[in-house]
Amino acid sequence: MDKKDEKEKIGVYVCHCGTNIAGVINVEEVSTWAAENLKDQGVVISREYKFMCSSLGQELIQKDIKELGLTRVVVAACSPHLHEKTFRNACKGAGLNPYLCELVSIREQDSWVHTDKVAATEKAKAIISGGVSRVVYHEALEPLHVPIHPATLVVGGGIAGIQAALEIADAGFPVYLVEREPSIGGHMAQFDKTFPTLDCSACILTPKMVDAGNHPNITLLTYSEVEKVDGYVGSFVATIRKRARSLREADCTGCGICWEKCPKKVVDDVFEAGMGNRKAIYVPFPQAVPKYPVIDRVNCTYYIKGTCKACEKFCPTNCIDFAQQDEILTVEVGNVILATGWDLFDTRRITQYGYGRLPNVFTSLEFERMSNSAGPTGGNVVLRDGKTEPKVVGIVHCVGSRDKNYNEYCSSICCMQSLKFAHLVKEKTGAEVYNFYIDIRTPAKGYEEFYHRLLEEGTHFIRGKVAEISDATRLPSEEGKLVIQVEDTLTGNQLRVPVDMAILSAGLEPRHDSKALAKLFGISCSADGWLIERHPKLDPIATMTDGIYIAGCVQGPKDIPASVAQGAAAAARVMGKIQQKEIALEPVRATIHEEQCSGCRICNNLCPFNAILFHEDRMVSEVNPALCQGCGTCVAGCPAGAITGTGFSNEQILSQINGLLLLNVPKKQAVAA
Amino acid sequence: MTDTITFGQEISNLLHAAEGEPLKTCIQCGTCSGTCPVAGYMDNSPRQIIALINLGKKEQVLESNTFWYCASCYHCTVRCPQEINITELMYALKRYSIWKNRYKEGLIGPTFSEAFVKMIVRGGRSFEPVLATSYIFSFNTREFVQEIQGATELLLKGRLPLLPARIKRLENFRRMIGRIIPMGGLE
Amino acid sequence: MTDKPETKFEPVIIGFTCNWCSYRAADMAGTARMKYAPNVRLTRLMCSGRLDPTFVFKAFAGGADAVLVSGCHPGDCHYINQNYKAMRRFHLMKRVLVQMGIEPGRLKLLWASAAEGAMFAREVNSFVEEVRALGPLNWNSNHVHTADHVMSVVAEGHEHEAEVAA
Amino acid sequence: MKEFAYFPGCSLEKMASSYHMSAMETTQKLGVKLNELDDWNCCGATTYFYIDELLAYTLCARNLAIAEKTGLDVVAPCSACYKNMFFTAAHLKKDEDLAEHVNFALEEDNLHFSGNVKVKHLIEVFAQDIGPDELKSKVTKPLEGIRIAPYYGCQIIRPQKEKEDVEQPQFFEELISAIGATPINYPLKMRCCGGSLIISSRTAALTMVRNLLQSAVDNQAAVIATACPMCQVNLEVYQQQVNLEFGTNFSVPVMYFTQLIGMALGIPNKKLGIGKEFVAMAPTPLAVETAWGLPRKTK
Amino acid sequence: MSKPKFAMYWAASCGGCEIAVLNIHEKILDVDANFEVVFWPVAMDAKYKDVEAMEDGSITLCLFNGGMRNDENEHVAKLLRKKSQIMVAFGSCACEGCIPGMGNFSNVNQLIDTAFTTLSTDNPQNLRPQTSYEVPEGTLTIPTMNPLLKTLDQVVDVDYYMPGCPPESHQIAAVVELVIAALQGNAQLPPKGATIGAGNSTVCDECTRKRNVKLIKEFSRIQLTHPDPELCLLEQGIPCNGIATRSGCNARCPSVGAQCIGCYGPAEGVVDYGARLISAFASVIDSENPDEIDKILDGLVDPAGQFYRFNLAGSLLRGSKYAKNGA
Repeated sequence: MDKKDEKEKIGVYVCHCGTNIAGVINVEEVSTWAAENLKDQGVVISREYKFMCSSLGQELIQKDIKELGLTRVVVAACSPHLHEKTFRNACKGAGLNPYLCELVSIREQDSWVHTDKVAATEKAKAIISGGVSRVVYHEALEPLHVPIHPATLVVGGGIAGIQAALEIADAGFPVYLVEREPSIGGHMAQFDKTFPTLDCSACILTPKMVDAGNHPNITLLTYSEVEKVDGYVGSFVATIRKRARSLREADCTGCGICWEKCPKKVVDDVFEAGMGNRKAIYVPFPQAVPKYPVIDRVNCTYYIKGTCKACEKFCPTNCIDFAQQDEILTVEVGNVILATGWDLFDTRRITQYGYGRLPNVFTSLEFERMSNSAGPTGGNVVLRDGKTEPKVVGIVHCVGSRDKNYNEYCSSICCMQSLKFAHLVKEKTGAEVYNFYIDIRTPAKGYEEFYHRLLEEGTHFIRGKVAEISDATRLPSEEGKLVIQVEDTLTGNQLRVPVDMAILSAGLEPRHDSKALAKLFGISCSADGWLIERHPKLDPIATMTDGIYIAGCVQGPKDIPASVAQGAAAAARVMGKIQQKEIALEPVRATIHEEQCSGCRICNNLCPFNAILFHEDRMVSEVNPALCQGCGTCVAGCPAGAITGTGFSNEQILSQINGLLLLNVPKKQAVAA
Repeated sequence: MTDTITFGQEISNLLHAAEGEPLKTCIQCGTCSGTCPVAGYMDNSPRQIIALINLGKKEQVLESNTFWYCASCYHCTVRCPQEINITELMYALKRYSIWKNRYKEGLIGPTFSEAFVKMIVRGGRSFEPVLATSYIFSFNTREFVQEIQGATELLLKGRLPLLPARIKRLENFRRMIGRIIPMGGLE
Repeated sequence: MTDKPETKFEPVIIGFTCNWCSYRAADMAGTARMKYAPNVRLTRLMCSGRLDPTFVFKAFAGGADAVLVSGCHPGDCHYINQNYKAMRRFHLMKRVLVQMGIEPGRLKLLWASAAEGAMFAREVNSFVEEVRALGPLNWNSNHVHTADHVMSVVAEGHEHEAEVAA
Repeated sequence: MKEFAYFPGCSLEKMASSYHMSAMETTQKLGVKLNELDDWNCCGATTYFYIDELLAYTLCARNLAIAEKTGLDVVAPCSACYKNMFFTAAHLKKDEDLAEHVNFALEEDNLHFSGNVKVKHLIEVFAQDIGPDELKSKVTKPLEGIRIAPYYGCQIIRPQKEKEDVEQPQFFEELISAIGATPINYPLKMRCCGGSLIISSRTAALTMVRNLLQSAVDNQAAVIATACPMCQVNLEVYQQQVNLEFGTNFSVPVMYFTQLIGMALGIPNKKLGIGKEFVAMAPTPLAVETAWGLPRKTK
Repeated sequence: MSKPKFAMYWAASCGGCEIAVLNIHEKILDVDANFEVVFWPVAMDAKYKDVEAMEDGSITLCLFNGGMRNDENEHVAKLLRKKSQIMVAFGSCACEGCIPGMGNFSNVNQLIDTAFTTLSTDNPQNLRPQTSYEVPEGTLTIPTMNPLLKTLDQVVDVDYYMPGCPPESHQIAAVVELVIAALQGNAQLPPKGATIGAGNSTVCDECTRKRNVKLIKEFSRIQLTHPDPELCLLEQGIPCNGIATRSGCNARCPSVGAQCIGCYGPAEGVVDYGARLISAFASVIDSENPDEIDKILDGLVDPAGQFYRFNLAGSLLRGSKYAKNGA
């Protein structure tokens, strides 16, 4: 690579890291080598020190910057992921632009992974040579500043979304809470009791729903979906379709006469999990927020046949509006929280468990509705005939979870859910209950105690994954029952357990459309379909896209307390952002040089963040720096070489390759190439 | 560079289509045993066999009748949540046991298998009457009588061959087998 | 050929890693003190999508015996799906390298997540061995007669044309 | 006219000759040509895989290589033969090393297998290549009123090949409906008949046969239909021994599905090999009802 | 005052560049009016020794076309460099190797074998040319082939680059005008090392075809399809090099329905022309499945030929600047 005209003054600092580096690499030799051989590159000083990251080490660099007038700094120490910020700040403190400092790793990638001291020392020289060659082409950069809009978009009105919305609204910032269903509440609204304390789910959830519905800072958009998202952290613009409820909300009192009078019954496979009916005009459940019903146009007689209008006839406030159109809203927000929750694993997929074929096999959600006193059976646990109480009930754990044929992951809530079911069955019917489990996982507060309580209650626990549930009876005692076939793995016995009712504790799955959601918001989702967090341990709330956060089961299976905690945490992160009023972004960005751009449009769809805009009038493309995440794919893809990427420019990388191959070193000194 | 190879590795090496050591991923859930139609007759259930292999209990495994009872129905295999091919494992154990010439006494499986293999090597096709001699003498009297009765009836209905079938290019066929195993080993 | 042990060929390999997964896999190998061959020198890019074929060609032209390209697993890219673009370029690059007389075994694509330090170390070791077996890069003596290949394809194309015309 | 290479397998030579006869007759009637493979050898059954895997693959590969020469897909009527050949073809295609070993041996018979043969079970020819609709259109004597238990057995379905339903497949039922009979739903249709355990572990196998017969009878099956010679022998020939062993009184005819299809196509019984059964099937549906009565519980 | 001196030379090239110069029509008279042509082997008789006799720097403008295939080419290049004030690498061969540069896919022996042993050659004694041969009259010599063809700037210092195979006549006319104006003090010459007679962008800049976001499911060869005359060729799967090729030709090929093959070479600042195309073509393949990607790539019959038809001698992998054993 051609050298630049003006020579830079470069300082090289080699860290011992105690013996972490110096134990394998001859640090003194490396330092001297750099001073001698990288002179032509502009190295004017090369030092080694015990701990470069210590305040003394940093002062050493700062002193040289001031006294020797260094224009570039290369530190050879640990991974940039650990101390890049440290050394950049040190340079900044001495008046050197922080981006003119390069940290190269001779610890994680050299001394810690090699044993041959000579080879490791030579490799360290090459790494430093690469860093020096690269740093010559560094540019002084300034972080980008973007203002933050104070409003927040929360997608999903389950417990996680409600919690997040309330926290932010209570802090005084506006929130748009978007929910696909006619009411907020999510899955939690379907439950009867919640483990391990067995509080009534409605009793603890309803007040929060009402708060969210009445909050002056929360704009509730139910029966609505986000269709498009543009913009970037600080100023997103979301396009929301508010589906027609077919009534004027302003006039509706939620009196309920319309759904009483509606002649059309529909099987409710959302809220009632197919266990009960609703009308064509309906609220999903009595405590729904908002209280207004919707007309389900697919099933409404009027929309099918053109006549009926019973609801309109009886409505006391005359609010029914059959001609109502969907509304398209655009809202501007600074941050987004995604809390769209989960879908239940389709138990029909495991044919040997007989769901859908054998009537008395139930899913967990069906059982939730059945045991709910507001549910289709009035809270009675009965067989599919609607009246017979079971005498023996089998609860199958891990249905669709921990199984490579379906989902490999543990759904994490099923053990506790199954224990809860076992308790409820016993309490309501006195039946014998068998739990078939692979492992009992009760890792949170109060959970193990709940398990002990169940053991004391006399529930049977059989360790073995159920092989099949069938109606193939063999013995008189099995007559008319379902036979659960399983190995009791603790004794090695083959068991055939006859039961009246089997409950499949089905796992949680990502929403069927989670991949579309991820695409819509420009974030990543795993192969399973769970959205990917920025860091699995240290940042489970944020995503790789600035300004977009995730909470609750959209990130992975979790229980109510964890969902609430994540909702609140996401809110805290958003509020922190809003308070900053503006944010600084890393200046690693792509830029298109307009005079070189031919408008060929190769780059246009290389950007998953839609940061590249094509101007039809001028026939050139342009990068929006606030949307650009700095991956550099367009830089590599531009056939005209018209795109440059700051921080990782072609010159920097090509020059670093030269350095790594020691092509910048006088020939006789080139080592072990 | 490991000098010693564990029993689990030995068995894994015999699993032709698998990669790595699939048995290590067993979570001992018991689906295989619960599914197995013959598990009730086995002294160790398939799940227990996997546990024993993972523990390195070679003797106990070889003393077990489990794999000789496997009917190759593959029901466990299609249901295993860890996608372990348990049926192939049973095959592997049979092979291992025959190679080591170690199996539980009183089993018909091993002798029957060897007789079958020899028969094919000789003629290229299966011939039931010869085969019968490999096992019928180990039956108890009642079973023996039943088997002979059944065979007689089959013969009367024209369903038993009287002469062994042979393929045409038998010489080529034998040389072909010779390239896999030296003939002396089996003849 | 009599190779003395002390003259064992030590290949120089340039590696390109992405900032989020594969570089962190290398970090992870370090933190866990896993040992691997010192022949690979890494360059960090923000994403494997940044990988410009120029970099690879530059490394070969500058004397590297092999090039390692590493990124997040497909589906796990921190920039959504940019690693797929790297994969596509990798496939085309490989074809061009062969025509340029460079053995395809000198360019390796490795998907590594931040947790796969051990895998990273293992793969580096096996790659170094593979390259060692190939020997030093000396592509001027490896002229491939691409003409033959191309002519045969062209001939095929003409036959096809004839069919279309008929 | 569809054409296949046909690998009958050892059983069909004598023990299951009626399967062979009915297969040839029915396919011919339905416009499918089966060309018996030249000089085929035993597929090795399950037994070979017990002793030497490589040898087992070689045996199957020899047949596959012979089939490959004909350029036709190969059809096996026996489930074990089918499974062995299907997976041999799949493994050899995937594993070059294995293919090299096997082809080295095949050289002795001037053969080479390059992986270009698709292996089908005979019943797949009926279910997929002919199809129930086509079959239905050719039926002249529908078996109306006969309740047939489709018995899938093991190795047609298992192990899983792609992502097909291995627990509740329906194609056998569809074929039975196509010939005008009533397919019955019984829980053990996918369960094992015991296979070669009938020799090596007699009690276990007889119990399995007993359970299967019981399940079919409990669901009022007049006939059990099979697609495998091994299953047929275990379920039919060993019925007497089951009765002796367990004190039961089973007398259920077990027919090859091709025989039943042949009856519906109006092919004379003799050509279908009917008459070699241990338990004869009644000549008319009415007779089925009276001869065995419904339901027929034992014990 | 005598007229400024003009020279033009052809090294490894086809002569098309000379024709392009003559093709500037009446402007050629301006050349004659303003310059004294001292050396132009195609147009007039001249001897090397005449050039050798000239004073260093006495030629004002030298248009040098052709690549450095043998030692004679190099010798003349060095000679003319010494004698010329302005040395222009004229045409694709001098700039980046062009078609003769494709010889760099093979080594010298392979090239000679191809030339002397293929079916179309009548060579029953299997003779090969020798660089020197003794005859009674003395030693006969012919130039020695270079292991790799080099571009002009790999041998001598070049002042300006003028790309194209051949350079477009309207561009040549413009350059001639500019040089004349500069000599008369009416214009300024561009900085040394600049590319002259071409645009700053790529062919797409001058192409009038409609273009959209690109997603390629299949590459096809132009003779096998009927491309839409209005739409970008690359979008239709036709491997058009226009996206990466320097503008200046007025999109001559795409405008008549043929794909750009890249004779104007890389855009400003590009290190390796082929790499740009590899990256761009591959980036817009519409598949995430490795097998499917391979299938799509099968449509590119000869990728290296596609990407390096003109640039091989200037490329990273087959340019003698980089090839270790090349020079």
